[in-house]
Amino acid sequence: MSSSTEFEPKIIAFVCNWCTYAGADLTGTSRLKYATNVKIVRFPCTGRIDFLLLLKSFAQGADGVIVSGCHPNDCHYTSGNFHARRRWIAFRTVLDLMGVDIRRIQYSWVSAAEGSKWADLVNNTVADIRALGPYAEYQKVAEYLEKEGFDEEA
Amino acid sequence: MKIGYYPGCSLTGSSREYNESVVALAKALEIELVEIKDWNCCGATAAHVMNEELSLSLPARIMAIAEEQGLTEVVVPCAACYNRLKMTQHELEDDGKRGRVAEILKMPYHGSLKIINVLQMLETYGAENIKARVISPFAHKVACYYGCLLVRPHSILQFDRVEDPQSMDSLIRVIGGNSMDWAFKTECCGAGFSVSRTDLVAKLSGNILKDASDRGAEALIVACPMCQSNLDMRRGAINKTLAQPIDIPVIYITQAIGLALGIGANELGLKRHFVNVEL
Amino acid sequence: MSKIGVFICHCGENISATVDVERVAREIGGMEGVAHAIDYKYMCSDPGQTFIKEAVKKYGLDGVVVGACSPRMHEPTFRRACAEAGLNPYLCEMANLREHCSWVHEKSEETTEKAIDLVKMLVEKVKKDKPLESIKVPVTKRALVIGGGIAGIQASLDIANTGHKVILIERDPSIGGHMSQLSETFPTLDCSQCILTPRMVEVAQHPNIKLYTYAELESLEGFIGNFKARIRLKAKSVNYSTCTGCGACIQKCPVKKIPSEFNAGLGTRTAIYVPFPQAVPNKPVIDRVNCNYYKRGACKICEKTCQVGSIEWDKEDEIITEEVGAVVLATGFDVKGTDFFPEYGYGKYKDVLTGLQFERLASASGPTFGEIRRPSDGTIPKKIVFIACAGSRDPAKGIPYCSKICCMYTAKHAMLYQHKVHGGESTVFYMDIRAGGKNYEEFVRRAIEEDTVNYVRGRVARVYEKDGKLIVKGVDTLLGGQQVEIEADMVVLATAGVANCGSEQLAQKLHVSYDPYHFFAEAHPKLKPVETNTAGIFLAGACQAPKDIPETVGMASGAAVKVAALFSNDELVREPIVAVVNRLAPPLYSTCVGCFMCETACPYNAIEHEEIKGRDGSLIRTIARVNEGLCQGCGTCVAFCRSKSIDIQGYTNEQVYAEVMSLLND
Amino acid sequence: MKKLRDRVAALLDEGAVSLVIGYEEGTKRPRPLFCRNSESSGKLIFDSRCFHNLAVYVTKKELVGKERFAVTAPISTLRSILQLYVENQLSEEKLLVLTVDLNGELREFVTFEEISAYVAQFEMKRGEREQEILSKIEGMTREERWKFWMGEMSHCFKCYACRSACPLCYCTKCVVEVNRPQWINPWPSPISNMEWHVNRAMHMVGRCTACGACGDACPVGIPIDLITRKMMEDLAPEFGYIPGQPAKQGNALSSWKLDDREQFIR
Repeated sequence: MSSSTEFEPKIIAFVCNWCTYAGADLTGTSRLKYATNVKIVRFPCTGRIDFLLLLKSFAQGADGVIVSGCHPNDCHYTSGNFHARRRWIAFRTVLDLMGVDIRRIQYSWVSAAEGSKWADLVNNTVADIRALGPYAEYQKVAEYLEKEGFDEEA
Repeated sequence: MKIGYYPGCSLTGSSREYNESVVALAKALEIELVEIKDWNCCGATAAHVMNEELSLSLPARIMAIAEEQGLTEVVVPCAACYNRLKMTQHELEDDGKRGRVAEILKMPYHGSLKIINVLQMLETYGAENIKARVISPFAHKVACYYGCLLVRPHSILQFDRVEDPQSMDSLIRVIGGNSMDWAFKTECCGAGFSVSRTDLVAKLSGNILKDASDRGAEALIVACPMCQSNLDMRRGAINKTLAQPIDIPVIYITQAIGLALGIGANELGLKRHFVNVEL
Repeated sequence: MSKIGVFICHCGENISATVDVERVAREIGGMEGVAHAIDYKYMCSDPGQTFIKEAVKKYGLDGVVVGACSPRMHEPTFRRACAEAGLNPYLCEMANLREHCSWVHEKSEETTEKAIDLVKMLVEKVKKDKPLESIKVPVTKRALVIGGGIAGIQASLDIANTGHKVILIERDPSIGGHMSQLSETFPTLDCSQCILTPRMVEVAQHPNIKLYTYAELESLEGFIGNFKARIRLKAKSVNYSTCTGCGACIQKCPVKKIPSEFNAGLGTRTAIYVPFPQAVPNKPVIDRVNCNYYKRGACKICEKTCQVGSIEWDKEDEIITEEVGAVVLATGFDVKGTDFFPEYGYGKYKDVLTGLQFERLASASGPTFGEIRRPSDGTIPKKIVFIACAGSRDPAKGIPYCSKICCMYTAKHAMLYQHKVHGGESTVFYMDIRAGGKNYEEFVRRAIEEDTVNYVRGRVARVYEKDGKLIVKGVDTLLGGQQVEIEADMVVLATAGVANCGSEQLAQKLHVSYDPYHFFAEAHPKLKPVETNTAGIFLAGACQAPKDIPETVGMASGAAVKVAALFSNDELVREPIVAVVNRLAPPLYSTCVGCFMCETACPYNAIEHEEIKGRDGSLIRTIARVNEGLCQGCGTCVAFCRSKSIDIQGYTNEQVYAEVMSLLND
Repeated sequence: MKKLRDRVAALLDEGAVSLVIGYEEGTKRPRPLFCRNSESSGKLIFDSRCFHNLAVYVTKKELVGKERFAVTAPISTLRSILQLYVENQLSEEKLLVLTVDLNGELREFVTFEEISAYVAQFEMKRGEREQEILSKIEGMTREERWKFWMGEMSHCFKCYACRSACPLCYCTKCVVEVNRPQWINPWPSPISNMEWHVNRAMHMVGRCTACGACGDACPVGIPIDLITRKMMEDLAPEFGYIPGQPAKQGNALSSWKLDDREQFIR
């Protein structure tokens, strides 16, 4: 799809099974095309998504993360998405304080009927992350063990 | 007991008697009215029909200078000014509008001022000592007419009941009067059409007066200069539309209470009415 | 070393068109832990499933990954196939190569690599999967129906007729609900009492139904199949076993001026009373608020009159406990009073009535024995005005919804009025006529054409009283907005149907969600109208939203069948996707430190306090325990727990961690 | 001070409490004192230098045993005790709280409400050290903040002194000790240090009372107490709690509001 020289971001999507996963299924059944950079991990609910997984994704080389679930009041478990939303408000504050690039984490509500919204979300996120480029500053620090030392002024 | 006082153009112009009765009554009730210095016109209905910024800036300036002069609470006897000030206070809770008005006024506007109408003032500060000071009970069967601006829009003014208000009725009962239950308490009197469509005012005010006099009212009690002028000054035009003319007088609540407290008719401005008052 | 079988499906060519399935199978075959990897045209077909079964037996597989369509489609199919081959079904996972890969990407190198990654992700997950057994929960085969209106009656009868026991509790002294207050019912005008009372008697005499009237739910604990309901039997002060229902006490009771709730405040009743003649049970109750004895300790005339000595002065409220497996909520609705409307006089005009009050006037057992008379002076109104949409469809009054039944009963009222008062003139002010049911539109047309009811399309701005007449100021929008003023003798408001008072407290007792108007919330507006989000609790009738009798009865039977299905097997089988708090050997017992923040997070109250006691009975620690019946498996507590002491089967921390790691470090 | 000592001596003699945790004069500055008999109560001191958080001992079963015990608590300890009550770690029968208020009066508290009312008078303000460093950090761009923290984090060698100093870190087994899966890598690489401190901050959302114990405890002087303090200040308006005054209803993270801010969600 894109020329091999251009930077291809690696993006992980953490989605909830009842809404966004089903929305992605609908994108499939309606044969809408979107970028191949995004791989989906299924969770019962956005409430189940642990913030440590996001940290681990960046540490393991992800350039961007999508977190998506049911719209407020749609949650199959009535309040999973509300808990998740509150967790992400806190998480973004802590990450921003530490200087992590929170633009690389894209949050969204995608219902089981919004197949096209899922395709747009993926394409826009891939375009945004491609513009931001690889998350080198995080990954370089992550490969600390392989390389000898960590130069202060990198 | 000190309260800020905003008379507005009517009370210093066409409805001087309302101003005189408010001042006289306040003195009798030991309530010191501190008139806001250098107050300006509230814009009334004219402004908010023509230009929103003007309709917000005029009342905002009144409240801003009142805050500056250290007042925390202002009584606004005229229903139209009371309505404009309360509505502006509500509108300026929106930061965007507040910013624009602050630029225009070039002075700080906090919006913390407490705006009350004459009935609220009498209820909160006067109720007990009115009862104590009644010399000659106001033993008349009267119809209390509230008009529109005193009670509407209810969601913002939060004053009394919107369709069947009782605050004036209870004040009349406190001074020994008999305020009757009737159906036109908040029906329109024709308001601003007084000049452009006097026929309309005659018809609408006529209905009000007819219902009141059919039920045996000896007088109409009001708390808004606009209603008073339509029901009183336009009485000639009204009587032309009716089978028999109606000659019951239209007086302010402050005048009625003033009479009960023994204040002289002249001091209350009772001589200024078109339909003369023999109560 | 795990032995995983991987089966890549072509799905005809839905997958193979853009994904090189052979290469996927080949590369995954080389993965560590994968013992067998093939691709086949139709994995979900019979031969496809047979491949899986044979491979499980032949290679002794301990995990299966099927790369095909969405797991939401065929996960149950492949899990059943593995179970038949002797492999625990929860060791079988699906990789979504169709909806999430082949259908949404062009044929390219990246698409195949993405497919490989997706399968690898699930292979890593299967390595961490554990065999799980579905949860068996015993079912108490007895149902609790709350509310004795037509909805509760119908549900109770249907459940009882499937041979299961039912406990029906009703807050008022008699069952019957609002339907018993109606005169005739639309669209057939048959008398409401005649079609309802036989059902009420059937309920009282049904061997499977235990009826408690004058009773309210005190609390409900437990979970689907295992509820424990505590019911408060309010003291009736009359011993129903000895009372014969002769009614002598009612005649003699000196307190006669209490406004009758049954007659919507029009008629009066005595302190010891039976709400209406056809009441079931047809025995009186003493209203302790108004009875002279309870107020001033005097009187006791009813005790003297009663030949069988059934009066029990000091009877206290009684709390009984019933074990039930399912609950049907049928608590019905209420109508707004006339005092809700400032523009129609705040309820101070006697001749401005609600629809329910008009029903009582029109009803033969009503205070005026069926004659339409003005409550103020008892004369027959010559001119009557009906105002539709009084409160309903009015966002300013906080009731934006349509109450659905008022158009129909207003037409019925107008028709009844024209039949009962010859030469009477009736006017209906309406916005839109909503007569969507069977024979409904024809019924309204008949009212307009045959019974000459004058329908005026417009709102009524004010009603006020003058010289004994009610002046109705309205408008006729079809005549160019011309003002209409009618001097009427009576005005009937078709007031809004609202939730019954106390519905919010009841919903909180049952942990059932409710909407902003305090109607109970159904699990899904289209596909689960009779269920709630709380498993085992069902809805019937107007407690869910205003509705007419046909819909209520249909919904009640629907709820009954849901209960019957629940009771059809002895045990309830549930997916084992539930949370579990870890257990360790003493002295630690668990890493859970008992902060119970998970308890506040759980929407299903599935977290319980478990007290760990030493041999000498002293309390060592209080830790969390998950009630697997209540837990619905959302996992919010798992991601929340700071010490990672709670995990969810099927999406354990290890499994999701493995998935994320496999996707990234290639 | 004298009133405090007499009261403690009396409490110990009557056997009302089996232990009183307080401060005694240390070599350079006050250090914790555990009086189990009235003689040792003579060494008790309580002045403005005693601000280190004693609440960290309150949850240690092996130290306080099963009997009732008391603690002399400055404001930092009182706040932590309130949070521990909210998290069901303390019971009002087991703990007696003593303190000396602003005008030198000896005060005793038992219930959560009493302590809460007393703590409400104290507003949580930044000291100059906090103000100076935080204002520097607040002025930085994101990249500078990243460099600043990565520089700081490179000093951390995972001694977990911060964890053992914090009264709210009372888990029997911490998430860093979980190795299936290994959430946070145990070796002290900058990224795993950063993961550890982000995780610590997330575990402190709505709980931290900014007593500064973790910052004091850090042997290499990383200003880690500022991470949780800044987080608490930023999130207070979001979640509607007052930093330093724990409320009875659940944790900020385990509850939610319908109108939580969400314009960052597409």
